[in-house]
Amino acid sequence: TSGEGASTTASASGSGASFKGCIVSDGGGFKDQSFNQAGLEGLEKAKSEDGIQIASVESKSDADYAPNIATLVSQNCNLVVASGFLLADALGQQADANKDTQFAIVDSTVTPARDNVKPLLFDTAQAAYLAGYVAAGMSKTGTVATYGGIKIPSVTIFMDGFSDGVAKYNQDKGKAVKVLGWDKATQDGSFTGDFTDATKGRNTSQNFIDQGADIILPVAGPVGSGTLAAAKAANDGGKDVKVIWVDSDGYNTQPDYRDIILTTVVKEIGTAVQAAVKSELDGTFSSQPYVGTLDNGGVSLAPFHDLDSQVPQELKTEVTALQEQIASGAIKVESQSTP
Amino acid sequence: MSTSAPAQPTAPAAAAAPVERSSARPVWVMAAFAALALLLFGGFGPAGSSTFALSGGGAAVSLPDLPLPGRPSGWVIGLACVALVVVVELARRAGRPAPRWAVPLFAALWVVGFLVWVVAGQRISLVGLLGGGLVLAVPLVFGALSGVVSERAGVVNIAIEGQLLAGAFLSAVVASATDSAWLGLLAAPLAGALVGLLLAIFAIRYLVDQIIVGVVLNVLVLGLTNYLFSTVLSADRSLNSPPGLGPVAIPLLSNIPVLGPVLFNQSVIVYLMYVAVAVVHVALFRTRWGLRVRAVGEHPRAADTVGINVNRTRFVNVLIAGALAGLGGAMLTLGASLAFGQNMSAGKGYIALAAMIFGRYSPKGALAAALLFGLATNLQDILSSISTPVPSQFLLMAPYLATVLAVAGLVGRVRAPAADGQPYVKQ
Amino acid sequence: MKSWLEDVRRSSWLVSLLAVVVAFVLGGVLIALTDPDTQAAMGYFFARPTDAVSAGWRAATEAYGAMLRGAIYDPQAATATRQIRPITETLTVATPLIAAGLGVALAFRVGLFNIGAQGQLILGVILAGWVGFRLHLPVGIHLLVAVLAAVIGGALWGGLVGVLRARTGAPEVITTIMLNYVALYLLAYLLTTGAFQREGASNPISPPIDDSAAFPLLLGDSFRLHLGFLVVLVAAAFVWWLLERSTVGFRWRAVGANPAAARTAGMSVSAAYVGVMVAAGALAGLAGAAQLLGTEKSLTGGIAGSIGPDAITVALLGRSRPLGVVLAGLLFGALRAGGVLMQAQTGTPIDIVLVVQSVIVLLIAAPPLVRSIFRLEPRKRRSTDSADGAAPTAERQGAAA
Amino acid sequence: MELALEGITKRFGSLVANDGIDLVVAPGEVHCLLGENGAGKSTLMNVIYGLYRPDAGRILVDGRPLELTGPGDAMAAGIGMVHQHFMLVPVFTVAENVVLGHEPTKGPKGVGLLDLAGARRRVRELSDRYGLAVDPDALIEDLPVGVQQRVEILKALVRDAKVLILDEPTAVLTPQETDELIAIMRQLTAAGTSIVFITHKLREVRAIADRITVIRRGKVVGSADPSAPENELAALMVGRSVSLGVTKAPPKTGEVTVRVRDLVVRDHAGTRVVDGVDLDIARGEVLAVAGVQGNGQTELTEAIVGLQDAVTGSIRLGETELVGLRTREVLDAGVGFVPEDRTHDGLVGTFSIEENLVLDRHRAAPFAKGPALDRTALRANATQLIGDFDVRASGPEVAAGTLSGGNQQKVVLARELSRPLQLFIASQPTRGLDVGSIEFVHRRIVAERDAGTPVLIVSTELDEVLALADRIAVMYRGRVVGVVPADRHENLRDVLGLMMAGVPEAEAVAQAAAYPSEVEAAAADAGDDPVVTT
Ligand SMILES: Nc1ncnc2c1ncn2[C@@H]1O[C@H](COP(=O)(O)OP(=O)(O)OP(=O)(O)O)[C@@H](O)[C@H]1O
Ligand SMILES: Nc1ncnc2c1ncn2[C@@H]1O[C@H](COP(=O)(O)OP(=O)(O)OP(=O)(O)O)[C@@H](O)[C@H]1O
Ligand SMILES: [Mg+2]
Ligand SMILES: [Mg+2]
Repeated sequence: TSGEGASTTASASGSGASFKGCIVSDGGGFKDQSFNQAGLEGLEKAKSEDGIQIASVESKSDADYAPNIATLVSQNCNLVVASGFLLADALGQQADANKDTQFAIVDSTVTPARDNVKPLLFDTAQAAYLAGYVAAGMSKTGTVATYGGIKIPSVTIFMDGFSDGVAKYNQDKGKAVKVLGWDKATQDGSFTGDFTDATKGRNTSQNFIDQGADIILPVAGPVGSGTLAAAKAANDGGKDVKVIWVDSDGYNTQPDYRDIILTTVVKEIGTAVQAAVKSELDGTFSSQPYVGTLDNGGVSLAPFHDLDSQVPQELKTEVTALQEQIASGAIKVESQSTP
Repeated sequence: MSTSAPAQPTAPAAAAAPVERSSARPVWVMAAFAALALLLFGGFGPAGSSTFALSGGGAAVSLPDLPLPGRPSGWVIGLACVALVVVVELARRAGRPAPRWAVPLFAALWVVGFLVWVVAGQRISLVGLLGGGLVLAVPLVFGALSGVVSERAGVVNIAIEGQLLAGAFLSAVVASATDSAWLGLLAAPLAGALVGLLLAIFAIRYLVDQIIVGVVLNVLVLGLTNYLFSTVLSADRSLNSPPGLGPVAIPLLSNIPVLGPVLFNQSVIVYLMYVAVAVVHVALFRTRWGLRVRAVGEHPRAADTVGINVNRTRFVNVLIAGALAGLGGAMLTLGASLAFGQNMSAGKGYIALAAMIFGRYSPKGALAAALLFGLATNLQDILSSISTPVPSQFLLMAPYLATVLAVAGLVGRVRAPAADGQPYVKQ
Repeated sequence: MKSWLEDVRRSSWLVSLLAVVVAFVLGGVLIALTDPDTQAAMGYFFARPTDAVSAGWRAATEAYGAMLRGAIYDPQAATATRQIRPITETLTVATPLIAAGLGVALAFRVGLFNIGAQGQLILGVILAGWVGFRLHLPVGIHLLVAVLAAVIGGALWGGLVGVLRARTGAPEVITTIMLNYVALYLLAYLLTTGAFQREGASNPISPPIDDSAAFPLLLGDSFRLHLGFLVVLVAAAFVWWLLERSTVGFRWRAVGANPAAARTAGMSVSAAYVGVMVAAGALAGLAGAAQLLGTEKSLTGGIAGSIGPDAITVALLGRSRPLGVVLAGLLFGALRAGGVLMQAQTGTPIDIVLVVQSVIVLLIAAPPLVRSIFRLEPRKRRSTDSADGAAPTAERQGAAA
Repeated sequence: MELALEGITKRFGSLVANDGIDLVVAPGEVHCLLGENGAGKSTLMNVIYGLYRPDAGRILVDGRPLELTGPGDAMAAGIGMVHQHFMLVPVFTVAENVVLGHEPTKGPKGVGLLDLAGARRRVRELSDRYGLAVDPDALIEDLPVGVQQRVEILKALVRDAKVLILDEPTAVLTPQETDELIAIMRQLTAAGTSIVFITHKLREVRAIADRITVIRRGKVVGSADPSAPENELAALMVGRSVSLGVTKAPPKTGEVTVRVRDLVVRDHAGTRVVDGVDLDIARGEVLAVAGVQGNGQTELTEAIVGLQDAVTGSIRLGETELVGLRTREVLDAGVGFVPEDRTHDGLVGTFSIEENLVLDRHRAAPFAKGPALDRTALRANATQLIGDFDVRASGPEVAAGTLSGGNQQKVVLARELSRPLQLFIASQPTRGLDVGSIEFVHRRIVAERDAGTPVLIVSTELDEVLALADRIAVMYRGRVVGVVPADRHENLRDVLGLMMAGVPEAEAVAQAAAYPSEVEAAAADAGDDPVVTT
C-alpha cells in the first residue's frame, strides 16, 4: 500500500534514516499513472537510494488538502511535497504556521513567496511545442486535438505549447492542420472537469475522432486512459489514431498501448522531487523555484520507441533542430501559463 | 421513494366520471419555448450555416455534409413551433386530446433549431453526436430499467448508483483476471444483483426504510470499491486491465446511412440494452409475471389475497433490478475498454433514477429520457471543442434543469406505483 | 432531550453501540484481508494459520490505533500542540457536517427527503464568497454579513425545492439531486467570470476572503478550530427548540407525521414544505459558511467536497434528532480526521471510513439484525417507536394529498 | 362442500382476536356471522382464507383437514372471499383484476404471455350467467363501489369457489342494491355454493340467513335461528341488553345561521362532485346528510371547512362568507369539524393525546406563548378533556395512534367540541365504534344541538341518520335529491333508500308503498322495529 512503513520501518542504511519526506496528492490519487504517481515515485526513489523515510496521503476533495498537509507536518515530516497547483493555498497557510518544516509544491508558486516553500515548475510548453510540431507532421487527416482535465495553468501550458507547435508547422510548411479542443487566443477549450473520470476522456476523444482528429494529446492524468481506449477502438474500426501521452513516458506506464503512443511530453516530476529531497539532505534547500526546461532536461519529448520507423527522418531532424533552438532561446515558446 | 407522495391517487370518488380535462400548463411551457425559438434561433440566429456531417464512424455509404443556413432555419423552425402550439391549444379548447405527434414533433424541431443555433457556422458530425449520445445513455438506460423493475414491484431503488459501480468493478476485475471480457460481462449483473440482495434483505426482510438503505448502500459500494482499488487493484495491475468488448457491426443494418453506424455498429452491451428494453417492456405489460409484479407494486394486499407471494415477488424483482444495473456498469468498463476507476459511476445512478421518473416508470419512457440525457451530455462535449455562444457550464446544466422543469409540470404529474416504498407486512 | 434519554434507556442505545462495534470489526477484517503481510501469510495458511491471523490482527489494530490517535489525541507527536491537534481537527471537520446534517434531519422530520444539502451549500458559499472578497466591511459586520449571505443562499436554493414541491408536487428527491448539479455548474461558471475569479489567475479559483470575513480561530493559529463550531452548536440547540418547543415546529412535525390531519386542522402543508426547506437550506448554507469562512478561505469548484452526501448519513445516524446529529457529526468528523493519520502512518486508504460509516447506519436502521447477531432478547416494541425512524414517515404512508 | 372449523385461535400480541372458534358451514347454505366491531369476524375469515395463520385449531373441508400456507391454497380448495376493504388494483381493468393470480396464458410455454382476450371472454360469460352486468374493459378506479363489489364476486366465481365469504358486503350499498346482492346470493346458493355472510345489520340477516352464529370478543357465544327476535340477537352480540335508539328531546330550532347556496365542487379532473347544493341549518337542529358513500358528501363537508380547492357558490355562516377562506380561517370562525377518517385526517397518530388536543388551536393563547408552545397549558387542557370525554388512556402523553378507535374518536370530539362553536360538522361520527362508544358520541352530539349549535352530520348508516337527524338531506351524484323532516313518513327507511338511488321524494314515497324492501319486509315480518346500531 501507499506510504508503506512510514514511521515503523526505518529502511536501509543511507544518510537519511532520520529524514522524512512526505507527499500529498490532489484528487487524482497516487495511482494515476501520471502526475501524482510520478511525485510519489520520486520520493520512493529517494527512499531506496538515500534511505529516507516516507509517508503519503491522498486527497479526496479540495477540503482535504489543508488537513492532509497539517497531518504530515505533525508526523514530523522534514519535507512535505504538495502534488499540484490546487494545493497551493493550503500549502501556503501551513507553511506560515510551520516555519521549521520545508515544503515543495509541484506546478505552482505560492504568493507571497515563503522561505520554506520551494516551487517545482516545468515549462512544459517547450516540450509540448515539439509534440505539436510532430503531431502536425504526422497527422494524415489534417486535424489534431488536445483536451485537459481541469483548466489550470499547469494543464493549459501543455495545450498552448501544443497548438503553437502545430502553428509553427503550418507556418513552415504552408499547411492548415487544425487543432480541436483548445483555442490559444481565447484560452478556451475542452476540459473533462476532473482528473479521475476516464469515461469522460473516452467520450471526448471519441468526439475528436468523429470530427476527424487522428492525433490526440490528453492533458488529464488518468483520464487520458480514456483516450487510449477510444483510439484503440477507432483503430480496430479501421482508423489510424495516435496518442501523445504526458508526464511520465507512456511507453513504460501504458505497456498495453505501445502501438498507439506516438511519444510523450515528459515532465520529470519525480526527478525534481528527488532533487528537492537531496537539497534538503545536503542542507542546500532554497526557496528558489526549480524550473524544468528542455535545456536542463526537466521537460523533454520522449523517444518514439516502437513507432520510430513511422516517423519520417525529415520530421525527426526538424524536431531536433527546433529543440536546440528552444533550448538555446532562439525560439521562445510563449504561454500565459509559463512559470 | 418520496415520489410516491405527489403521485398518490386521490381517493377514488365513485361518482367521478372519466372525463379528463387537460390543464393549460404544458401549453404555456410550449409557448414559452416557441417564443424562445423565434427570438433566439430566428432573431439572433447565426449568420453562417451550420454544417452537419452525415457520414463517419465507418459508414459504408458516404453521404455529403448537410449545411443548414443559420438564421433562415431558425425562423422556419420557430414558426413551425408556434404552429404546433396553436394546434395543441386548439385541441385543448375543443376538449380533444392533442394529436399524439404534436409534442414529440415540437421537441424534435426545437432540438434541431437549437443545434443549428449552437453549432453556429461550424461543422459537427451528426453520427458522432448521436452515436456518442447513445453510448453515454447505455448505463443510464440500464439503471433506469433497474429502477422500473424494482419500483413497479413497490421497492424504491436508490441503490442504482451502487449497482452500476459494483457492476463496473466486478466486470473489470473478472475480465482482467480471466482475460475474458465475456466472463466479465457475466460478472457484472452478479455484482449488481449482490447489491440488490442487500437492498432486498434490509428493505424487505428488515423493513428498513427503502430510501435509507439505497442511499447507504451507495456509500458502502463506493467505499468498498475505492478501498479495494487502492489496495488490491493497485498492488496488482493485472487485476485491472480488462479486455474490452469492442464494436461489432451488424451486417446490412450497419450500412443504413446515419442510423446504421449509430445504432448497429456498437458494443454487444448496446445490443443487450435494446433487448433488455424490449424484454422488460413485454414482460411487464404482456405477461403473467408482469401483471403480478404491477399488482404487487400497486396493491400488495390485493395481490396477496389472490395467492401471489408479495415479498418473494419483490425480492426477485429487486435482484433482477440489481442485475440490470450491474450490466449497465459493465458498459463503463468493458463497453468502453477502460480499466476500473474510483467512483466510476459518477452519479449516473441518480440520473438514471431521474430518467425513470421522467420516463414515467415505463421502459420506453426510461429509454427516451436516458437518450435525452446522453445526447445532451455528448452535445455539450462536442460543442466545447469548437467555440459556441453558450458557456459549457450551461450546456452541462441543461439536462438537469430540463428534468426539474419536467417533474415540475411539463410532463404532468408522474404517478408512481401506489405502494412504491411501502414495506408489506404479513400477519 | 428527555425523550432522547428515554430512547437510550429503552436500549436502542445498546443496539447503536453494537452496530458501531460490528462495523469496526467488519472494517478491521477488510483491512486485515488486504494487508500484504497477511496475504503473504495466507499463502501458507494451512501450514501456520497463526501467522496470517496475527498479521491481520496487527494490520487492523495498527490502522485503528492510528485512526484513534488522529481523531482524539496523539501521544506520539513531538509537541504538545501537535498532540492535541487531532481532537481540534475532529471538531473542525465535524462543523459543516453537523450543520448540513441538521438541515437534512429537519427536512426528514417534515417528511421531505432533502438530498440537496450539497447544492444548498454551494449556493451559500457563492454568496458568502462574494461578500467575503468583494465587499470590504468593518470587522465584525463583515463576518456577520458573510454568514448571513451563506444562509440566504442556501435558504433560496432549498426554498426553491420547497416551492416546487408545494406548488407542483415535484418530488424533492429528484429536484434536489438535479439542483445539486445545477449549483455545481453554476459555481464552475462563476469561477470563470470576473466577479469571482482571482485576479491574474486563469484557473477557477476565487480571491481569498478578507480576514474580516473569516471566522476567528478559537485556539490560536496552530489549530483550525474556528468560531463556526460554536455557531453550529448554537444552531443545533435552536433546531431542537424549533422542533420540540415552538409552534412552527409543532406544525412542521404534524405535517411530517400526518399531512392530511395537519391540513384538516388548518395547517398549511405547502407553507410547512416551503418553510422547512428554507430552514434546511439555511443550515446547509451555514455549513458552507463554516467551510468557506472557517477553513478554506477561497472558493473553488470542489469546495463542497462530500459534505452534502455525508450530511445524509449523519442525519440518518443521528435519527434526525438535533443531539443525535451533533453526535453523529462528531463521530464522522473523528473518522475523517483520524483517517488522515491512519493513511499517513499505515497506508490504509481512507475509504475504509466510508465502509464503516455505511455499515453503522445500515445496522442501526435494522435493530432486529443486530439483536440476532448478538442473540439479544427482542425488546417489546411500542407503537410510538415508528416515530423514531429518521425517515419521512408521511412519505411512507403516502398520506400527502 | 362442507367447511368446518375446529378450535381456531388467533392472537395479535396479547390480544386474542379469535378464541377457540368452532363453526360448520353446510353445502348450499347462507351462514351469517354476527358480531359487533372488533369481535373477530374478519380475523376468522382471514384465517379461513389463508391470510392469517391460526395459532391453534384446524380447518376441515368435507371432513379432511386443510393445510393453508396462503390464499392460493384456500382458493385451490374452493374458498373465495370478498373482503371488507376491496382487494382490487385500481389501475387495472376488470378483466385483469379478475384473472390476477389465475391468469390464462398463451404462446410458448414458459413465457407466460397473458391471454387477455380469453380473460375478457370468461368475465363476460360469468357476468352474463349471474346477471352481474360488468364491463371487462373498465378500469376499476372508474367504477362505482357496487360494481366493484360485483367484480370481487366475479373473482371468486372465476375460480369456482364452493364457499364464498362476504365480509360486510352491504355496508357500502343502498337498500335497493342490497336487494340485488341478495338476489345474486340466492342464485349462487341455488347452484350449490355456500355463503358465509358477515354483517352487523340484523334485518339483512333475517332476510337471507339459513343459520346465524354470533361472535363476541373472539368467542362463539351462540347460534340462532333467523326467526329469533332482534332484541335477543342484539343482546347476544353485545353481551348485555341494549337500548335501541337515542333518546332526545324535540329540537328547539332557532334562526337559520348557515346558508349554503348553489355550491359546486370540482375534483381534480374537473367533474362536479358537488353539483349546485342549497342547504339551510338552523340553530339547535341536526341536519343529517344521507347517501351512499361517494355521492359528494365528503366533498360537501370539506368544501365548508376549506379543504377543497375548486369551490364556487356561497356558504354563509352568519355574516361570514366561508367560500374562499382557508381552513384555518374557517375553524377560527367557529366551525368544529370531525372528519370521516379519524386516523387519516383527524389525528396525528405519533403525537401525544395532549398534542392532538390542540392541533387546531396551538397558535393562540393559552397554548402559545409568543413563538413557543406552552407545555403546561397543553397538559392542563388534556387532563381536563380526558376527564370530560371519558378518554380511556394511561395518560395525556400517550401517542394517540395507540388508542382504540372509540377513544381516538373521543379525542377528536373533545378537541372540536371544547371551544365555542357556530357550526358543528361531523362525518361518519361513529364508524367502527362499538355500542357503548356510539351511545356516548351520539349523546355528545345531541348535547351540542341542545346548546343551540347548528349541527351537520354526514352518515352512510341509515340507522345513525334516523337516530340523530331532525331533518335529512339525501345526496345523490353531488345533488340534494330532497330534504325530508325526520317525522314525515311512516316508511321513512324505504323512502330514503330509494332517494339514495336518485329517486325524487314524491316518486320514492309511491314506490316504497308499492314495493316495500325485501329486507325491511323480513324485518317487519318479525314484528319489531329494529334500531340497533353497532
Ligand atoms: N392486524 C392486526 N393486528 C392487531 N390487531 C388486529 C389486527 N387485525 C385485527 N386486530 C384486532 O383484532 C380484533 C378483531 O378484529 P376484526 O377485524 O376481526 O373484527 P371484526 O369483527 O371484523 O370487526 P368489524 O365489524 O369492525 O369489521 C380487533 O380488536 C382488532 O383491533
Ligand atoms: N393494527 C393494529 N396493530 C396493533 N394493535 C392494534 C391494531 N388494531 C388494533 N389494535 C389494538 O387492539 C386493541 C383493540 O382495538 P379495537 O379498535 O378493536 O378496540 P375496541 O375494543 O374495539 O375499542 P373501541 O371500542 O374503542 O373501538 C387496541 O388496544 C388497539 O391498540
Ligand atoms: Mg373497535
Ligand atoms: Mg371486519
